[in-house]
Amino acid sequence: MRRLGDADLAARVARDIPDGAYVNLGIGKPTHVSGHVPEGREVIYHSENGIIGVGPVPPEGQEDPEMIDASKRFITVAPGAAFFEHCDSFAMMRGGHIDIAVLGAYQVAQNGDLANWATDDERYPPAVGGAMDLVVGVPTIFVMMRHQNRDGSPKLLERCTFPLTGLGVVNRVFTDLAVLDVTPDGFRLVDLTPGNDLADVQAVTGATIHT
Amino acid sequence: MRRLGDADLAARVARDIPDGAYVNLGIGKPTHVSGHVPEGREVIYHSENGIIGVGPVPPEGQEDPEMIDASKRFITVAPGAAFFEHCDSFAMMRGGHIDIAVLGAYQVAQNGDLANWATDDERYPPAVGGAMDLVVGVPTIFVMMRHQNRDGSPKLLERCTFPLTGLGVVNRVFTDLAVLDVTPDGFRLVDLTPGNDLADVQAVTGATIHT
Amino acid sequence: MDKRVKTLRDAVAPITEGASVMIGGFGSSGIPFGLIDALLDQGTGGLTVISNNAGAGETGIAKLLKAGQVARVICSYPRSPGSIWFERRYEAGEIALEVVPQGTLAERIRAAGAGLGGFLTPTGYGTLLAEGKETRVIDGKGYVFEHPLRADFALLRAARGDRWGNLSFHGTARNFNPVMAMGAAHSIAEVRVLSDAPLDPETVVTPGIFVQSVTEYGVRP
Amino acid sequence: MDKRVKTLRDAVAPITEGASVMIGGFGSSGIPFGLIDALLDQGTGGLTVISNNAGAGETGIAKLLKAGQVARVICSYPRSPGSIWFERRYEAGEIALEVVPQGTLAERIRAAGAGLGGFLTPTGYGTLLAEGKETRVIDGKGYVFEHPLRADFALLRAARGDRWGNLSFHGTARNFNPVMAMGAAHSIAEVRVLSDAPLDPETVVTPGIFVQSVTEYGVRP
Repeated sequence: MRRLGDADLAARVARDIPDGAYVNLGIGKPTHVSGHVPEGREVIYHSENGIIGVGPVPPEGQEDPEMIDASKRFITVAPGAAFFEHCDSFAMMRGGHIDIAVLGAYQVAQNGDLANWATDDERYPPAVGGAMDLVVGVPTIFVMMRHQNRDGSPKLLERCTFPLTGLGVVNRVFTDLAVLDVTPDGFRLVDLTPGNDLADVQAVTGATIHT
Repeated sequence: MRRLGDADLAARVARDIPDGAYVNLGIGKPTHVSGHVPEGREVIYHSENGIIGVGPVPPEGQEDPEMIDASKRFITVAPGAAFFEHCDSFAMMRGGHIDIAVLGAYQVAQNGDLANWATDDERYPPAVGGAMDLVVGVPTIFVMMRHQNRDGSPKLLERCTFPLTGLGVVNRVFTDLAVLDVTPDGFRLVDLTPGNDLADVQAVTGATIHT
Repeated sequence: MDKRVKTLRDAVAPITEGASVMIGGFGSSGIPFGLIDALLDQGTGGLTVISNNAGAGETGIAKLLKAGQVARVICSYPRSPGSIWFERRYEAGEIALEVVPQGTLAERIRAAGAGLGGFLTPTGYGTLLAEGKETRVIDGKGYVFEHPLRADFALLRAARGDRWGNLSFHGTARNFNPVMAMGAAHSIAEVRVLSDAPLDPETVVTPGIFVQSVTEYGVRP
Repeated sequence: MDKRVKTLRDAVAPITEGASVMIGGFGSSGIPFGLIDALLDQGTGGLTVISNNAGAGETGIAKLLKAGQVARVICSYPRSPGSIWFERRYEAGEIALEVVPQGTLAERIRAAGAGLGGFLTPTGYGTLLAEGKETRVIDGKGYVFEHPLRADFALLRAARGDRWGNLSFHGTARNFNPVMAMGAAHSIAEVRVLSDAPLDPETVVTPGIFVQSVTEYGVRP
C-alpha cells in the first residue's frame, strides 16, 4: 500500500483548511500543517499557551524564550496576532470560537469517540493537557495519525479501548492510507491515498468503511 | 440632636479607612469619602466600571467622556492605576480582593441585612446595579446614610421591610447621629456624634443599641 | 482576512427582526452610538437588548426604546436619571424586563462566550432576584445557579481596531465591550480609529477572533 | 503603598510547611525560576504544587520534586520529555497526583479568584477524569461540575512590575500567571524589570490588587 510520509500527510490536511479559518494545531505532527497551507489562504493559528496569530519559526539565533507554542517550539508572530492569558485562551477553544482543531490520536471510533491522552499502560502517569477542552468546544475536529499501530493493529475501531478524550467529537480522520469522515453511519471514505485499494485499507481498519 | 452634614459624615467614614486599603465607594454620598481621607494614607479606589486607582475630579474643561466612575462623574487616574473590563472588575469585588465597600442604604437590620436597591413602591422599575455583588464579596461593608427617613421613621431596624440586597452583610453603619457596629448581639454603639445622647438616638432607632 | 466594513449601515445589516443584541457601554462611556443610530435607521424591531443600562434622555438605547424597536430588556440598572423612554415603555407594559445583578450579567455573558454550562454565584442569594432559581449552600455560604446568556449580535465601541478585528480601548470605556464580544455569535465593533497596521499584540484587549466586523466611526460622544 | 520586597528570599519567607502554591508558567515561558530557587533554599516541605507542568530536567518545579519538598501535584500535563523527577516521585508513590484538563485548571483557579462556587464545563464529560463528579445534561450536551481551586500562595513571573504590584508580560509568558494571581491568597511576583514609575494603566495585565509582593529578578531563563 502507498503510505503518505509526514510532510505529504500534513499537506493533505492543509488542503482542507479554508481561507480565513482560525485553527489550533495539536502537539507533534499537527504542528507541521501550517507549513503546507496553499498559497493565497490566510489561516490564523491559535496556540493554547496564549497567542492567536502564530507565525513561522524564527531564524536560528533569534529565538525568544518567551515566544513558544504549545509544542514548546520557538515561534514568531504573524500580522494581526494577539497575546492573552490562559482563561481567555481556553474560552476561545471551549466557547466554539476556533473553527478547526487538528489533533493526533491513539484511537478513533466510528461514532467519533477520540482516545489521545492515555493508553492502558499504567506505568505512565496520565497527562491530559488541553485536548479535552479542544474537542468539546471546537466545531470541526480533524485527526491526523497513522492508520495502524507499529504492530499493524488498527487505530480506527468500532469502539475505543483506551480512555476517551471526548465522546463523538471527531469529524474527519486523515491517515497515511486514507481520509475518512465520521458520519451517523460510521466511517465514510473521502479519499484514498493515490494508488491504494479500498479493500486493502478496509483490511487494516477495525470498523466498516462506508462509501 | 446634633446631625452631621454630608461632608462631616464623609470625613467620619474616611477616618476608619486605613492606609493601603482597596476601597469601593458606592453611588451618591459615598463618592465624597475619598475627599476626606486623612493626609498620609494612600487609599486605592475601585470603580465597578473598570478602574482601580480612581484619581480626583479633573479641572473643568479637561474632562474625558471615557474617564468616569460608577456615579458617572468625570475622574482622573491616581498613580498605580489600571483599567480592566467588567468580569475582572467584578472578580475583584466578588472574589474578596477589595477590602472595604462604602454603600448607601434604605434600611439596615440588626442582623446585618441590607436593603438598598428597591423600595416597596411598585411604580419604580427595579434597578440593582453592582450592589449585590459588592456585599457578598467585600469582607468589610460600611453603610453611610441618614439615621432616619424624611418622615422621621427609623432606617435601622430589627428586620428590613424592603427587598434585601444581601443577608447579614453589613459590618458598620455611619449615620448623621451615630456610628454602630453590627455584632452577633445586634447593633453596638461605636460612637455618638458629639453632643448627642444615647437615649435620644435610641428613640429614633428601630432596634436596640447595645453598648 | 479583512473584517473591515465600509459603513455603519452595512455593519448592522445582518441584524434581523427579533434578534438578541448585546450593547456595550456603561454610563456614557464605551457606547456604540454610531451602530445604535444605524440600527435605528434600519428600523429592525422586536429586539431583545442586553446592556448594563437602558439609555437616558434621547440618546443611545433610549432611541431604540422610543422608536418601539425593543421588546425585551435584560440589564442591571435600567432606571437612571433621565431614563424616561425606558420608564415610559415599562410602565405601559410594552417591554419585558429582566433585572440581573451587574456582576452576574457580565459573568453570564462570559459563561456563554467561554462555553460553560452555568455557574454558582453568591450574588443575590436570599434576595428577590434569586426567587425560583436553583440554590446551593457550600461551606455555609449560599450560592445561586446562573445560566449562560448568549446573543445573536453584539454592538461594541472601541478606541482602535485593525482588519483582523483586534480591539483596544481607552480609559473606562472597556466595561462590557470585551465580554460581549465573546458572548455574541456575531460581534460588530465601531472604532474611533481603524488602523492600517495591525495593533501591537501586547496591547490588544479583545482579540479579533471574537469580532466579526469592524467599522470606523471617529465621532466621540 | 509599596509592595516591593528586596530579595527573592524575603519574598518566599511567608510560605510555610504544607502550603498550597500555584506556580505560573507553561513549558519554559513565564516560570518564576528565581522564586522557585528561593523556595528550594528555604527548604519548605509538604507543599501542594498547582501548575500546568511538573518540571523537566533539573529546573523549576523538578528541583522541588527532587528535593522532596512536594507532597501533592495538581496539574494538566505532568509528564513531558525529561520530567524525570516527577516520574520518579510518582512511581515511588511519594507524591499524590490530580490531573485536571488544562482549561478546567485555569477556570477552577479563576472561579476561586472571582468568588464563584463552581461551574459546569463540557470538558471531560464521559471520560475517566469526570468519574465520581456531578454531571448534568443541558440541551443534549453533557457537563461536569467543577469546584473552585484556591491556594495559599502563587509564584508568578512577569516582564515588568511597579510598587503597586501591577504586572505586564511579554509574548507567550502570560499563560497561567494572571489567573493564579487572582486565585491565591498571597501572590508573589518576580519581574524582569521593577519600574520606578507606575506602569501605563492601559497596558497593565494583572492589576496590583491581585499581587501582594513584587521583587526584581532580571535573569532570563
